[in-house]
Amino acid sequence: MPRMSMVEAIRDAMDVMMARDETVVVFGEDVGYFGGVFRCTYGLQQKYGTTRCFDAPVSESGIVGTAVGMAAYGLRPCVEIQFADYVYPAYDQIVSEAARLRYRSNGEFTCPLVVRMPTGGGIFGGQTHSQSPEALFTHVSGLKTVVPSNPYDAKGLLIAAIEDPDPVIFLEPKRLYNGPFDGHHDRPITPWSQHEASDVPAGHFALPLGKASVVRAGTAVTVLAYGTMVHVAQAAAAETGIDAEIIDLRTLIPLDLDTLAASVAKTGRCVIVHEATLTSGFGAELAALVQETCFFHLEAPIARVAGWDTPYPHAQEWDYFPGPARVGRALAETVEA
Amino acid sequence: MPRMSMVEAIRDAMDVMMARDETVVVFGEDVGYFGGVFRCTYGLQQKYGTTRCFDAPVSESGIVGTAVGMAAYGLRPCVEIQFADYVYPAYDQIVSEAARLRYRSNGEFTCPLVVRMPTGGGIFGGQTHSQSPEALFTHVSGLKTVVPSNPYDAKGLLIAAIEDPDPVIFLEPKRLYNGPFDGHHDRPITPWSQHEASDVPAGHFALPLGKASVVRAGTAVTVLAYGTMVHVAQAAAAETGIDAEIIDLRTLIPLDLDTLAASVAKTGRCVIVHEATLTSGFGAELAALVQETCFFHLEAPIARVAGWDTPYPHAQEWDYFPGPARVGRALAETVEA
Amino acid sequence: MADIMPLALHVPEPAVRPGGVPDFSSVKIPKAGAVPRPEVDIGSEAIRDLAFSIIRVLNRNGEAVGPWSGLLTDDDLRDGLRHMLTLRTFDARMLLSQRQGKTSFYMQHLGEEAISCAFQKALSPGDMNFPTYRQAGLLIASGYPLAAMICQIYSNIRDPLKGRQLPVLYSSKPHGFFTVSGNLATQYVQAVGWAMASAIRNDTKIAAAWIGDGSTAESDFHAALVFASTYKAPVVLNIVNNQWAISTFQGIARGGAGTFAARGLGFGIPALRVDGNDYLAVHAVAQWAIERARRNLGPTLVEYVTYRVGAHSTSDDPSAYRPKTESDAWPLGDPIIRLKNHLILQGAWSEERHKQAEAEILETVIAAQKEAESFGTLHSGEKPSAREMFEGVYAEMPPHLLRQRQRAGV
Amino acid sequence: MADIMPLALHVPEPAVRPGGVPDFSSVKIPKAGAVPRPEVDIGSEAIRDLAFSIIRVLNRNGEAVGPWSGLLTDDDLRDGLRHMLTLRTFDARMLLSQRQGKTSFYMQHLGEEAISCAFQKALSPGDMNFPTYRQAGLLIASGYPLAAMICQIYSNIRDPLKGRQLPVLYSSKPHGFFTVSGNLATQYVQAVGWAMASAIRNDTKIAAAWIGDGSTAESDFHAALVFASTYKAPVVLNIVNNQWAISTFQGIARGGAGTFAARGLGFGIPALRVDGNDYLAVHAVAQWAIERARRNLGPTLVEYVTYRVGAHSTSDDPSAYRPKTESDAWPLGDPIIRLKNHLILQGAWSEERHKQAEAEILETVIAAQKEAESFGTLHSGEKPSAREMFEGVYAEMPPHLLRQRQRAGV
Ligand SMILES: Cc1ncc(C[n+]2csc(CCOP(=O)(O)OP(=O)(O)O)c2C)c(N)n1
Ligand SMILES: Cc1ncc(C[n+]2csc(CCOP(=O)(O)OP(=O)(O)O)c2C)c(N)n1
Ligand SMILES: [Mg+2]
Ligand SMILES: [Mg+2]
Repeated sequence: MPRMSMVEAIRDAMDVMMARDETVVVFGEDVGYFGGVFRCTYGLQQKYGTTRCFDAPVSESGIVGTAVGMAAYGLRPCVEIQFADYVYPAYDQIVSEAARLRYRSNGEFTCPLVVRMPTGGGIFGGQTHSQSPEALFTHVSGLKTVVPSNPYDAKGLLIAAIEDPDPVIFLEPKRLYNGPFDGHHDRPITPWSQHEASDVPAGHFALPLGKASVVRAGTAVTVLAYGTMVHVAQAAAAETGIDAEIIDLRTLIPLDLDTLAASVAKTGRCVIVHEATLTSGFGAELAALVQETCFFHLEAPIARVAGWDTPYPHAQEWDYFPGPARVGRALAETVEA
Repeated sequence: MPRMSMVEAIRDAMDVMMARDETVVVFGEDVGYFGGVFRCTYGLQQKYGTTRCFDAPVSESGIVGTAVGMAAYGLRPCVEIQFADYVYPAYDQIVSEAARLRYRSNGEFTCPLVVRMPTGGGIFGGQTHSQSPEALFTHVSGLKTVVPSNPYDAKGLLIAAIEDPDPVIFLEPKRLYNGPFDGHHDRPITPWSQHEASDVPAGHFALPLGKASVVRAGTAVTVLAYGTMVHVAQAAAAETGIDAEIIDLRTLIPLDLDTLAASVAKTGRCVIVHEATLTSGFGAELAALVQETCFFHLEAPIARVAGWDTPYPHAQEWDYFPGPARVGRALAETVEA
Repeated sequence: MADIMPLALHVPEPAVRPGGVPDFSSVKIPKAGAVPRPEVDIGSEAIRDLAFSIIRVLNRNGEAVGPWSGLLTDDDLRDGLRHMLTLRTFDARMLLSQRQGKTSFYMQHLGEEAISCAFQKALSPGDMNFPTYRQAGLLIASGYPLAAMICQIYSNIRDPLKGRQLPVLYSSKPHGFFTVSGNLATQYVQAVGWAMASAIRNDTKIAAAWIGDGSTAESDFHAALVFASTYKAPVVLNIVNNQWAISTFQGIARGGAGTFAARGLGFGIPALRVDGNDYLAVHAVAQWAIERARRNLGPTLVEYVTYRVGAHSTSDDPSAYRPKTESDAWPLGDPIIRLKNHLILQGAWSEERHKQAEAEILETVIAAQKEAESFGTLHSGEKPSAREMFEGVYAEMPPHLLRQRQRAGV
Repeated sequence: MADIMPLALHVPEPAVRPGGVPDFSSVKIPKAGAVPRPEVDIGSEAIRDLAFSIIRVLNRNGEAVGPWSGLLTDDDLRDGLRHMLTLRTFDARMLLSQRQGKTSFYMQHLGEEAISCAFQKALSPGDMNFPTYRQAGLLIASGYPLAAMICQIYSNIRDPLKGRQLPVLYSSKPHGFFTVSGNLATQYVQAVGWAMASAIRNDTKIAAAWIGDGSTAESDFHAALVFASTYKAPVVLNIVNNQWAISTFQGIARGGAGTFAARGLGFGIPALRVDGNDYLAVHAVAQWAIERARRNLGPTLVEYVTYRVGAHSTSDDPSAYRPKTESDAWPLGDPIIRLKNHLILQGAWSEERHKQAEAEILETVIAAQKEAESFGTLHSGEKPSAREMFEGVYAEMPPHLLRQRQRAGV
């Protein structure tokens, strides 16, 4: 199997789908000639022409708004929002339109749309290049929300997202684009090629939306994580020596509650980790569900480790980021509680 | 004290503040000459002139965007979004701008802005006149979110919101505008005048943001509710005969966690009720906080009763609405668990 | 700086308010036939004036005159008249239904019937409208069953939208009628996207976007114009200027521009204004714009000058914000009477036939209503089930919704 | 329909790409002095042409000519030259600093220095700019300390913004410089609101909004024009057309309109285009627009025609999407050289004085940099504390943030 970085896996997913399905179109700010500021669409315009892959005006509402119309026509647009921090101008089109076309038209019009966007911090991007807005989508009925943590998943999930008949929000942890990242920002960067998840099948392959993956089996505590935090949680487990069972959610909606519940029923303890601000983050929903489903198995309060309830600061990036030390402390406290 | 409906109390709050403080301005769609589609601003233009209270173009982003600029200048704009369902075009201005001016300018520029909007269903308004988007604001650092449940609170909290130095999202349950509503849509409507909370002090009076109120003391289970659901919960308690302690949150952010925790520590059980869709609703945050804070007191899983994860339907309004029967069932299950 | 005068905020006000005498003297109305009809491949700059004038075909005497006339046969026009009469009758019955509690809400077209009816006549099968709530004429003129419309309005068991959507927010893909949103302006840009898709696929279908005067202030209006202008999308961008947005007069949305059509010129999009109460003019301009789109010449902006004679919706009472007699003073007349007079003048119609047509149409509408009512109204008869409420959120129901449906016991 | 040709999507492309020969022959440049200077109370329709021309003062020989000339003294101009030189030197040093790892990110102004420097000169104390990330000249020309700017860029312990904000997103209320947002276009409409507030309070202060060519596509641009047009807000709406939005050429945002200034005409807002590389022209047009605002005559739209000579930011490499020599071919020249030549021609400057000024400025910038560095850089020295991170989210810290700060142990 070819070795791929996350950027390459994402690009390959679009490439495969554009080759297979003429209705797949890709556009967004700087995604055409240049190939995207993170180079995720590099080469696609050259290969498929300017009417399949093109530069859009700097208008997120226009990008998603036209994409909704295209999807209703019968295309499968896969659009890029340059940073998740800039999705808000398109929020109305996503919430009021993309998510509801099928429902309100009783299936006459549908919206097979993918909105890709780089998410998360860790690149000194300050408050407008670091946000993790997933909870703003998980609250909206009609949307699916996906957050891959490695190249293998990224390709399989993006292909599934493009093939999905409904709108999918596809959040790409930008700090993972070119290598896994466990939160140790002071250590040298490792490229994906040294990670087993960079073994990505060539050609078409899809992973089902709604299936979590157990990335580390364990008995002491269940860790629920997604995106960058999957790697941070692994580091925290290794460093604390706590036998954590780490679950990579992969898709938040639909959620693989069965896998989560089975694990917590086994361990009796649960730590939830995400980079988004704590309050009303997706961790709140996870905590609510876990206590509801596993109440009589729980031996300790469910802990949440998350970004603080402040904008993402520039200088204090690593004070903000929920790194292995903070996760490790929560693991220890939860195991000891 | 004068008797006021919720509409009158809200209008009076603006009237009092406009009279006291020349920097208070009020605008929005149809709020000027006509006085708002729910008549909350009726008479203010006549009293304070067209430069203090005026009609805005149908542009929610423009209304909030200009209001942010006005607030930065030194005014205290109190703007109306005609329905909470239409706030999404303004979401970027609220999240990226209003909520962050103070932080990113280190206090050089601030945003004392109130965004009022009618929220919730129960008026056969279908999917675009019924939504409860509070969780989309509680996730955003820098915002305060208020949901009054009666005229007394509405006036006191709106005055506090206008006087607050930071942006406040003020959600007005439209089904409560002209009378309390306990979910029994098949019974005759009662006006506010028969309810003690319509005794509203004349003139200036403010209630602190961040203080919940115990609207019914009880020992069997704690119910956390806000807005319309406070009345529904009271009906459910009365009808089931369950001795519930019902807490009206009044403000979601800042949250009065102490009052909540003290109650749950006492009752050992908790039911959370809101009208917004369940998943990632504010109930998730409440459940997460309560289990974290009161874990060793809890005798049963925390239950959530909420709108289903669908758009708000028209014909099936009362199947969707979490009425007293559904709340009562959750109370019974939680008490028996 | 000492000699600087203090600033003052300018807040536009309509010429008259309740109690005043209606005054439309500021609305400049050119003679019918006076505005030239350019070739469809002309540039926007060359026809700037058309954004500041009003294209009219029917003159005061009921004659069809000038370069925009002569496109429709008498049969076509009788069709058009029937469509408009049907829409007006339908509106009247549905308003009554709402007052009788058979539904929660209704929105009428009174005075604006020509616009959607005549526009639809110029479209081809496969084309797609992205309408607002005030373009039911598109459905009626394309033969959509009245009974189905009423079932939607009643949210009854035969409602094609399963009771999920607010009354009048219809959807019919086969009739080229996109599912109407309750959110203003969102669909304007979707129409542009749909048209771009048609161009991407080398199709021949075109799209038509619809918006009200008030809603042009929404930001999605801008996105639509930007994308339409940049990619030369095959779309007709319609603005129905009926002078009011609920209680807010058009001057609040329009600001300092003379007209709404002028907005298009800032994007190099050819922009025309047309008498919205003149069936022939609306059709002629629609045809011109549609031909431009079809020939891949790009978007056209069309402003229909009309007047909302009725209330905004059944929740509204216009006497609170405008003189009751303002609609009588509206200088462009009534679209039905004008077309009727024209046909009579042509010898293609008569008062008698008109009365007969009115009676027939009323019968048809009543029959449709009866049919619909046999399937129930909002508060009576069988309703779309609570089970339906959980369907269609996704193509396939995800586990969490299944659990909720189970919990609901349906 | 059989004879209907299939549609095709039009996707605008720049004239040349890497490997091609730069070609600006399509940019029509009128002679300096050729465009008339109307009275400030003129209507937008009467000066339509100004939205399609380019106002220029400095001609090829370095002479200041025509009706827009003659507003500034030699002292003023030498000030202006110094501001532009300072900005250019500052940029060069900060680019270097970024490469040396002293900060994470930087954005330069190369080629665009005249715009912000000359505009600021026309403002009065108390007026408020709502800038983008490429208007540091507003700060420099208003005397903001360079060391404070560098402390912000370094996010060090003396950063006035406490390390919270991305480099170059400065804020200074006393210098009339609104806290810059990382989100494009959001502040354009805030400027209109600020100006409306000034008018509501019968103040005399005006606002200036700033946006790039690419960002005019954002929806907030529309909201700004709608509100400015409706309420005649005392605001100058500036568009800096530097031909590029990261890798995207201006044709994608502009679409079928000839110019960005044309957008204003759709709103009845007077719109002017000006040579953005001509300090005198920029200042003259700014003064005209500011006077309009100050005299309560309403908004003015100004398009500055310029070229982004450098990369978009330190994260960008323009050679991937445009010819490396494109900036050399840009027909409007370099703003610093043009003003320098003019001053020399006037006898108010010399090559020698210029060299000396350059040296002095370099020294000043280096001194400021040294001062800033004594308080640390992004990765060295003391940093704004984690405690600071929790401050200022609200005026008063609510309980949940207090708990979090406690948890963080800071
Ligand atoms: C985004 C949004 N904001 C506000 C509303 C409430 N609203 C419904 S209709 C209307 C006025 C629209 O006026 P106009 O565009 O002129 O259309 P008309 O009703 O005259 O046909 C308003 C403000 C809405 N439906 N959606
Ligand atoms: C809402 C939003 N979308 C996208 C971006 C990313 N972005 C930053 S600068 C830029 C290009 C802006 O170009 P232009 O407006 O021409 O300004 P210039 O950089 O040329 O000065 C883009 C797309 C952003 N910052 N905000
Ligand atoms: Mg209207
Ligand atoms: Mg640019």
